[in-house]
Amino acid sequence: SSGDKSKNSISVFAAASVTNVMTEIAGEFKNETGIRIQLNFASSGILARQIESGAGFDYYVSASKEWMDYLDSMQLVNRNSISSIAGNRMVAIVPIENKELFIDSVSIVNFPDLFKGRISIGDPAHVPAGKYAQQIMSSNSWEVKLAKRILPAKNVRDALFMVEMGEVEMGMVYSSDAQKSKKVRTVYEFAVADCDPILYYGAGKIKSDENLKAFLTFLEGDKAKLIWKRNGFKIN
Amino acid sequence: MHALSAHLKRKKGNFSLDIEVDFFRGITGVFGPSGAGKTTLMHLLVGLEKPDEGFLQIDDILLVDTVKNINEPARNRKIGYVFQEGRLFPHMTVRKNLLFATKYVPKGKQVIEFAELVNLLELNNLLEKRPKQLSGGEKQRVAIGRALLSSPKLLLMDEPFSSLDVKLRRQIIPYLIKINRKFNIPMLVVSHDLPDLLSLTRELFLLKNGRVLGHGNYLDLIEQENMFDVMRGAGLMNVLQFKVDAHDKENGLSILTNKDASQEISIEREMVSDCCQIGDEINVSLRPEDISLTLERIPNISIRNQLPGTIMKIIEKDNRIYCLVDVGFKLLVSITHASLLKMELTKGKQVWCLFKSMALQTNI
Amino acid sequence: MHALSAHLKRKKGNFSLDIEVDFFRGITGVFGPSGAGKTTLMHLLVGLEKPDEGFLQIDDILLVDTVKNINEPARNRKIGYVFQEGRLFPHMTVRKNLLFATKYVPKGKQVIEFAELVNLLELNNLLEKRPKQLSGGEKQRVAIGRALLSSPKLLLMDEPFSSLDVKLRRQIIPYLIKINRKFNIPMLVVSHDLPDLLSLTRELFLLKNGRVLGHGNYLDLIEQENMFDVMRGAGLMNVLQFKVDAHDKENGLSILTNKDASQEISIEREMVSDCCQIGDEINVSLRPEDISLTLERIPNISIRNQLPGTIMKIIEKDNRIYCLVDVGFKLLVSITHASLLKMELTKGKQVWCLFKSMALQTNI
Amino acid sequence: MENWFVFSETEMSAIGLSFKVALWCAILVLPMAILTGWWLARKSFRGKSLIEGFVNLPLVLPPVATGFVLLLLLGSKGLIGQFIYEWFGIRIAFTYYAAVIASMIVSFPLAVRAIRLSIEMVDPGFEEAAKTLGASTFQSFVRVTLPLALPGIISGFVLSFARSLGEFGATIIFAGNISGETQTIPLALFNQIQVPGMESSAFRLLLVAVVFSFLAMSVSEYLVKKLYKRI
Amino acid sequence: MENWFVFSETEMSAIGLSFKVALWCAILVLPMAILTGWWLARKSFRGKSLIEGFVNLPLVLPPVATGFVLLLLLGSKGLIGQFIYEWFGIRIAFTYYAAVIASMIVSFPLAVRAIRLSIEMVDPGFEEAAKTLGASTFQSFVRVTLPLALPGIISGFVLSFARSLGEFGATIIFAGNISGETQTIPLALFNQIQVPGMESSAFRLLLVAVVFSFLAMSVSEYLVKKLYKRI
Ligand SMILES: Nc1ncnc2c1ncn2[C@@H]1O[C@H](COP(=O)(O)OP(=O)(O)OP(=O)(O)O)[C@@H](O)[C@H]1O
Ligand SMILES: Nc1ncnc2c1ncn2[C@@H]1O[C@H](COP(=O)(O)OP(=O)(O)OP(=O)(O)O)[C@@H](O)[C@H]1O
Ligand code: MOO
Ligand SMILES: [Mg+2]
Ligand SMILES: [Mg+2]
Repeated sequence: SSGDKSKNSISVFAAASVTNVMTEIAGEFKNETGIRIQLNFASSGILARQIESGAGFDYYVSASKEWMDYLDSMQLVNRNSISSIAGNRMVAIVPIENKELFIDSVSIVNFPDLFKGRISIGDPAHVPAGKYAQQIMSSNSWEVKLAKRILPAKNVRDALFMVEMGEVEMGMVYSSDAQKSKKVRTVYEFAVADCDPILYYGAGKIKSDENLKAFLTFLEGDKAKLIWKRNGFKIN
Repeated sequence: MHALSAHLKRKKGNFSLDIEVDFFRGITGVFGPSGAGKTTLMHLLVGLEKPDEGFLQIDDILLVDTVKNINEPARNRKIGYVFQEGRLFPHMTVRKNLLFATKYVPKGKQVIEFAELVNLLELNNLLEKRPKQLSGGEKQRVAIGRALLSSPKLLLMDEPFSSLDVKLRRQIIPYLIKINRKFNIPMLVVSHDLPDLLSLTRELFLLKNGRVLGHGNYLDLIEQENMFDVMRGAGLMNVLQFKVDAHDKENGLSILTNKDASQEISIEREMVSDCCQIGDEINVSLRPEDISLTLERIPNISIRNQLPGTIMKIIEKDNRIYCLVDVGFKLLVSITHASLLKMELTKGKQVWCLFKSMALQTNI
Repeated sequence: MHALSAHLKRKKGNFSLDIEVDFFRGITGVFGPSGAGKTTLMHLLVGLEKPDEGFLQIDDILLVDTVKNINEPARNRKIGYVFQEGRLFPHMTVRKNLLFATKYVPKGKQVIEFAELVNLLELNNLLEKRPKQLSGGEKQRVAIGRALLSSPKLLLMDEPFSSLDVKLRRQIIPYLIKINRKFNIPMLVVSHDLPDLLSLTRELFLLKNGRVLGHGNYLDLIEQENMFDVMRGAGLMNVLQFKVDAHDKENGLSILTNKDASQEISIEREMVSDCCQIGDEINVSLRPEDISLTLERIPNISIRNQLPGTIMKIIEKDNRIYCLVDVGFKLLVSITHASLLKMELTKGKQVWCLFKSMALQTNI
Repeated sequence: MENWFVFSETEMSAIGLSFKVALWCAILVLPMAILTGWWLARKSFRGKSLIEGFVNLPLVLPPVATGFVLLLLLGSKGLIGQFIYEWFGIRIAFTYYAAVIASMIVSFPLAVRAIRLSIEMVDPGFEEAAKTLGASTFQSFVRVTLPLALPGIISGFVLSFARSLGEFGATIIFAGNISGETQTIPLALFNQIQVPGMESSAFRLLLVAVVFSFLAMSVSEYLVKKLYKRI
Repeated sequence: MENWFVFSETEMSAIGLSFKVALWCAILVLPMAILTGWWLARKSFRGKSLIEGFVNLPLVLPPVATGFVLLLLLGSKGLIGQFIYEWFGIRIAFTYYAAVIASMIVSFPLAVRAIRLSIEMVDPGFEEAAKTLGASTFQSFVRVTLPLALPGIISGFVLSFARSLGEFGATIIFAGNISGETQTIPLALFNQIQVPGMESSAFRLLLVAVVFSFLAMSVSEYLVKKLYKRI
């Protein structure tokens, strides 16, 4: 659609959780190259299905490997361009009102007993952050104790919101999100090894062009990396 | 006792109503040309419109007073109202329409019996029908019945007979008179049909352009020029009160005597059939056109009623002459100008009033 | 030529209609008791209901035929219809209601002029009002006007006069007669008021229980026992055709002569004022109760019309006697049984028929 | 998913829940909508369009926003919810009741509008007639206006039911997406759409929603027809 | 975001877009809804409740599902969309038009229901009268029934407008969330909610939606009143 309508713009489909980063990148990119970026934010799955249905895009940012593989299997993205562009960490958060709880690498073992009530995570069925949260639970054998206390949210943002609202006593979200919120307090950052690597993947469309190449170059540049970092993401 | 007294003002567009009334307990006929404000008056009385100014008092209870800011809602006024347009509930059968109000009548206060009413209004075969399935006249009868079954303290009817054939009219009118007498329910009946009204009552309330033109006994009203004019077009009528004296079965006649006069007047019996027994008081109406004047008694004529009297007043309207003749009671007679000249009629002259017993209409 | 011929069958609930008719180009009065099927017949003719069986032909054009599966929609039938309940469009002013149909009348085919109609129906002050702001009688006049302005080939009216006062009735009836004559529009007029109908026409169509009871000239119909019964309750009437012979201005009388008889009959002039000039043909109605019988001519009486004749038939109904007297034309006279006996009236006897010129009603 | 017509347990529970939530929603919304509809139809007062706007808010707001507002009001730390929690120890959010409430709020303006419209179109002359026969405002409303406005009432009921069947945004926020408790058909559908390869399951659920819709319409159509014929 | 009342460019464009989409949606839905409403109100035919069910489908389906169905039908690889693309070279999905279409589909059943209801409540006697005066079915509908059903028509318009303002699910799927082109208020709201700390911006957008809603209600209330008084 938009990609081929106006020559000097590219269309980026990006997972909703990177809204801020991509918006800032788009601004910088325009300043630098004069090329406008049309952003389309939704969940990674919805974006994948839109692409599958013929949506015109130039670059796709997914929060999960599965959806990237899904598109790749249908040859809708350029396999060579697939790369992980940023990482994240999972953290445990509590409402800001909760000033008592502190967790260290020792007490974390009894994590389920450290709080009462429910814990909000992304829905493990389809939200990547939820899947990571579940992996962390199972690798620490908290599953049984927490099974009935999980409140699955339709995305990470909602999981965070539940903690902000005090509807739950605990939440497991991305550190990038937790850092932005003034209503929650991060009480623990989970070990990298507790779950699959938390990575955002990007890929270009099959037929590359000048504009897309410029964008790929910009993404690898320092300016882009700084933006990711500023927003709480990890760059390797 | 006044059944109703009111002074009501109301403006609607370029029409304005300003009426002062006192109604007594009987039946009052409300009469006036199209657009006179008859329906508007009914709405004010029943509580569907609010007067801009004025008061309304029924049975000495103040229902409306714009100064004191009193305005009793319609449902508390206990006024039965037959709408000009019927307004039957379309989702209910005739039976349910009729019985609608009975829920709001306290036990034992129901004055009119359902079965009796259904019989009288010939609604037996219609009870399970819905208003949409009724003919115009059938609807009108149901509307009358519905209002009667609400056991009202006062009954207002707006053109209740307009779609009824003469047979049904003749049947319902005596019934209304009976109800008025038996239960002492005052009634206001709007009609553009003066003969119909007069067969119900002699008490008339004349409206024109939103103002009271006159109010009182019909015979008193027609003596006044301006009211005479209004009523003339609608059909003038003599209404007389008689007592049933005897039945002459062989000839099919009833012998009636007037209270005031000592004259014997024969009246056709057929009309009076069940309703009148010897000693009953009945109302009889007679059109001025149906009375002839002669200077002497005439034998060998099919006109059986011949009453001597004196001309009290001669009213000349266009080419028509009305003579008010005192034959013991007052009779209005209409004759042509030619007859007036030929017979040299003047005020004070002795004449005979001739009318066929056939021309007499009884209304109980 | 038949204006309309039809055979229609229709069942609604426990009511069934089965009617065969031929209407000529004049005005036909449709008469019958409440619930007889008059409105149903109108709906079938106008196309708002479909017959279960039958056909309908107007001006030799087949509009409905259930066998041939023809059913012309209402809008193509060009039949003007005045509904019993008015059905004015509530969202339009009176003017727009009146002019609604004019869009569908081809240019130059508009037979009735707007201004003339508005004048006649006294609608001048109402043109910008909406139906809700009209009184009952006002609504009815607008409905009549709306149907007339659709320039129909046939006009049906269902109780068009029920809320009109006598003055307006007297004004509209001659107008309808004029329209019928001038534009040759046949009309069917439903009414429960026989005198009203008879002042419009002598051609009657009698309905009862969904069946045709009779159809034809009024005087022919009343000679048949069963129809006599139906009409009697509604008010029998003599309707006579006269020619205006001269005006006696001094006495305020018009001298009329009957076509058939050579009798001179004087008739009051007031009623005829503008509408009748010397040489005009007019209809005059006269109630049987208003005619007296004598055995000889009577001098010195206010009854100016005295016609000699022969009793042709004596009809006895309950205690009332009806004599059909040939005075050059047929006159129906009602007398009491007592008079019959006293005057020894029999078929063939010579009598005088007396009636006041006052009792004559003219309808153009 | 071998057999296309065997529903998984999750699916069955979503279907049952959806039906229950929708029915309760419609039943509970109806009386309130009738009252509000009548009020808006028959009374005229200052600030009426303010009330109107307020009633219609859930229609204009994206359901997700409505869900957030509900959470802010009725959550256990919410403006009202905190008191409910303190005094009765009841948590509303993320329960079956929350699903019903979310549906109700979202359906309410639709039901009100249908009912109000039909009440407005009933000739007030009939109510007047009832009053002259001694009925109170309430009685004449119940005995005369309400039956005459029946098509609108049924419409209001069906609209609430249908809207509730399709409700997603407000429910997922306020009631959560808890299988067996608050996961109605739309929520289950959403989950399946988010996962590659679950298309057939999603289609089956869609089909159930469609069948529900057709059934609801048929029944209401039939009722309206039957009741209308009598008028 | 220093000044609470200064809208960012993205916000302004979302507001303008929302208004434009909602207006077009209401304008385009109206004639179709009138036709369908009249058809359902006045005709009775076999399979009527099937049609009814079909018309109401977008009400029962979660909007996200509706969005997918639209994508499957009108996407450039969709059942119908592929032909449109092949023959006319037009892509519908992910454009401004897609946003309008998504809104239309979702509002359609609401508008139809309001209009149908009000047409049903107009006494067919008036249409009959018009026909005896020579008007065709269409003319009597336009000159008599339609003006008498006006409250329902206005209601239908306002409902479409309002529903469109709140439309999220179908739009984000079928039209995408493209700033300046398809990003209406609800979608912009979604973006802001995705990022913690953007609440104030979200609230301002919500407020705009609310004001829109109140305005729409006031105007329609006023229109109905003014037009109704004349009846
Ligand atoms: N809402 C209104 N606005 C303006 N004028 C009105 C309104 N309602 C009634 N009128 C006028 O008031 C006058 C009186 O109306 P009303 O209905 O009381 O007459 P009526 O005496 O009952 O006549 P009818 O015998 O024809 O029924 C009429 O001329 C009518 O046009
Ligand atoms: N839909 C219907 N279902 C059943 N019966 C009906 C239906 N419509 C009319 N009827 C009956 O058919 C009969 C004839 O009705 P119609 O309206 O034709 O009478 P009418 O002669 O016009 O009477 P009126 O002078 O009282 O208006 C009535 O007895 C009425 O109850
Ligand atoms: O970025 Mo996601 O797919 O909304 O968790
Ligand atoms: Mg009136
Ligand atoms: Mg009739």
